[in-house]
Amino acid sequence: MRESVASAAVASDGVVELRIPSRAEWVGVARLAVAGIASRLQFSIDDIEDLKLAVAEACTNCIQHATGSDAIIIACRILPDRLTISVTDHGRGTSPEALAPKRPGDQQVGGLGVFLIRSLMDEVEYEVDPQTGTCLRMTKYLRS
Amino acid sequence: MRESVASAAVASDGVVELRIPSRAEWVGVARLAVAGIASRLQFSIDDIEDLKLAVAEACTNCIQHATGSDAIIIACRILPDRLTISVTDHGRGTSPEALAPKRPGDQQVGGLGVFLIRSLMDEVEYEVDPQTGTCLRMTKYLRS
Amino acid sequence: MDIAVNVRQHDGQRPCKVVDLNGEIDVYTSPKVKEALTGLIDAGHYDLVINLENVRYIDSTGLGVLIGSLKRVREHAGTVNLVCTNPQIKKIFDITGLVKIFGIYDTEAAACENL
Amino acid sequence: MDIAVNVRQHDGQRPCKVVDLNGEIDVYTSPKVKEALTGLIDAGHYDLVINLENVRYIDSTGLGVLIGSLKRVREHAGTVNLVCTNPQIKKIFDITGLVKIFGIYDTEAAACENL
Ligand SMILES: Nc1ncnc2c1ncn2[C@@H]1O[C@H](COP(=O)(O)OP(=O)(O)O)[C@@H](O)[C@H]1O
Ligand SMILES: Nc1ncnc2c1ncn2[C@@H]1O[C@H](COP(=O)(O)OP(=O)(O)O)[C@@H](O)[C@H]1O
Repeated sequence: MRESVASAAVASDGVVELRIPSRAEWVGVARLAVAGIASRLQFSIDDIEDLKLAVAEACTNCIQHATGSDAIIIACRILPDRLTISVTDHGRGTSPEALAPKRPGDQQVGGLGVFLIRSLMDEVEYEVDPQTGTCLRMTKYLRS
Repeated sequence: MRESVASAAVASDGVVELRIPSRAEWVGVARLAVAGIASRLQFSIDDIEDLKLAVAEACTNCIQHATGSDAIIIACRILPDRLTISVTDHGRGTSPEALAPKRPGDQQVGGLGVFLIRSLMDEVEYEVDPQTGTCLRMTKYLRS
Repeated sequence: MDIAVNVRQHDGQRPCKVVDLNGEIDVYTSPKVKEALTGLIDAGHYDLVINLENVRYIDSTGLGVLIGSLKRVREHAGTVNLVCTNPQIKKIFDITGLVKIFGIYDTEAAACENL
Repeated sequence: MDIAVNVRQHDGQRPCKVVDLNGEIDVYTSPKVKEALTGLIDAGHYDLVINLENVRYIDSTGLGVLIGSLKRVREHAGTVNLVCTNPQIKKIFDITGLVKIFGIYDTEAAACENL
């Protein structure tokens, strides 16, 4: 029933972009939109859940840590074999160490967001500028 | 269970914006996003269905009639008592008569889209520029 | 956001084809519905019952496909009846005045009997 | 995209409060969950069973609330057991290593008995 539109979308350079206020109540809308996009692309139900969680964690970090940013831009680039999602804010950035891959500490209340993003996505890349904000680019490949 | 966030969102001048390629396969994502936004704002299930259909009809018209436009921009402005959604393309515009309020003809295959939009929304306004495209602004009030 | 189409033979007083639609009918999925209905009509089936009970959403492109099919079967003295219970979808047939041109029934049995 | 919280008393071998969560736990809804759990702990209830069977989604803020509650009840020799059958949510407890610090059970009965 689900038909792949990935190849068609490439021809028109498919980018779906969502811009939400940097507020907790809109993260659910981002999750819904990403779930819709991913299901169009024939991702499995498990992969769709991974994508939803990774995007939500990225948005949550923008809301909680990107001081001074009032909006979050979520851009989904559709390629035949993968979906690349960038999550960008224009707030105060953090140090590269905060975003580096590491295992979460035992019984620590925070520090799970970046770890989950890195665990759930195939490729994860942060671009941080203390002045202009943080851009997280993450990719998940379609399993065939 | 659903809590209104309208008043909070106004403070931050709540605008949620979605940009999709002008292609049939992405209209479903626009519907999902609009449904998510409307449910956050305590619209009834009936009103949410109306909003989904109005936005989908607007997107369908961009895809079918806005020659030369490759994207559709859907901007949702959240106010305490209403949701205003604009749907904008950058294609060839039509004549104002095509968009004027009128009853659909009997057994006519087309011509239902604008009629449905006008029936389902409380306020509907078209701004047409043959060069720069069409902007449809439509509003639904929260019933209290 | 997709549609599934399934066609069954109904052998009643007046035999007909029953078309089950399951999902959402919009600008993306309506070509698939149109293809199925056109196929049936081209094969000489002019009495159709379209079951919309599992359709959660329909827009003007979906309505256009139904209207187009009705016009074609009427050229052959056939008819299209619909099965529809979803209030939101009924409302759309109401608003557009299509209640006056389609026979719309609450059950498949009624839709088949009243062809 | 919302959460409903319901608290029940369970009178077993070891009495406890059972907290039913229904919906999605994210950055928007987790304050409501935290408030409910904090309220119980403040009122002296240190043995908690949190039923996640009707939770369709949980993110790191939700996990943080659960971890925070566990730490607080442990200060009073209490514990938090979880009921969870959803594979996607189990996977998140796995990935994060939280399976090692929470008792996670397939049924509410098992979660209550093993406090
Ligand atoms: N968009 C962002 N802007 C600024 N800082 C960020 C951003 N995303 C992550 N960080 C930093 O990375 C750290 C780790 O994030 P995370 O793993 O999600 O844990 P937590 O949010 O619980 O601290 C945060 O504490 C924050 O300092
Ligand atoms: N975004 C748009 N760009 C250009 N023309 C439009 C647009 N929206 C509507 N129109 C015009 O308005 C007419 C009426 O639209 P509608 O009521 O949806 O019926 P239909 O799409 O079936 O023709 C269309 O035929 C088209 O000429």
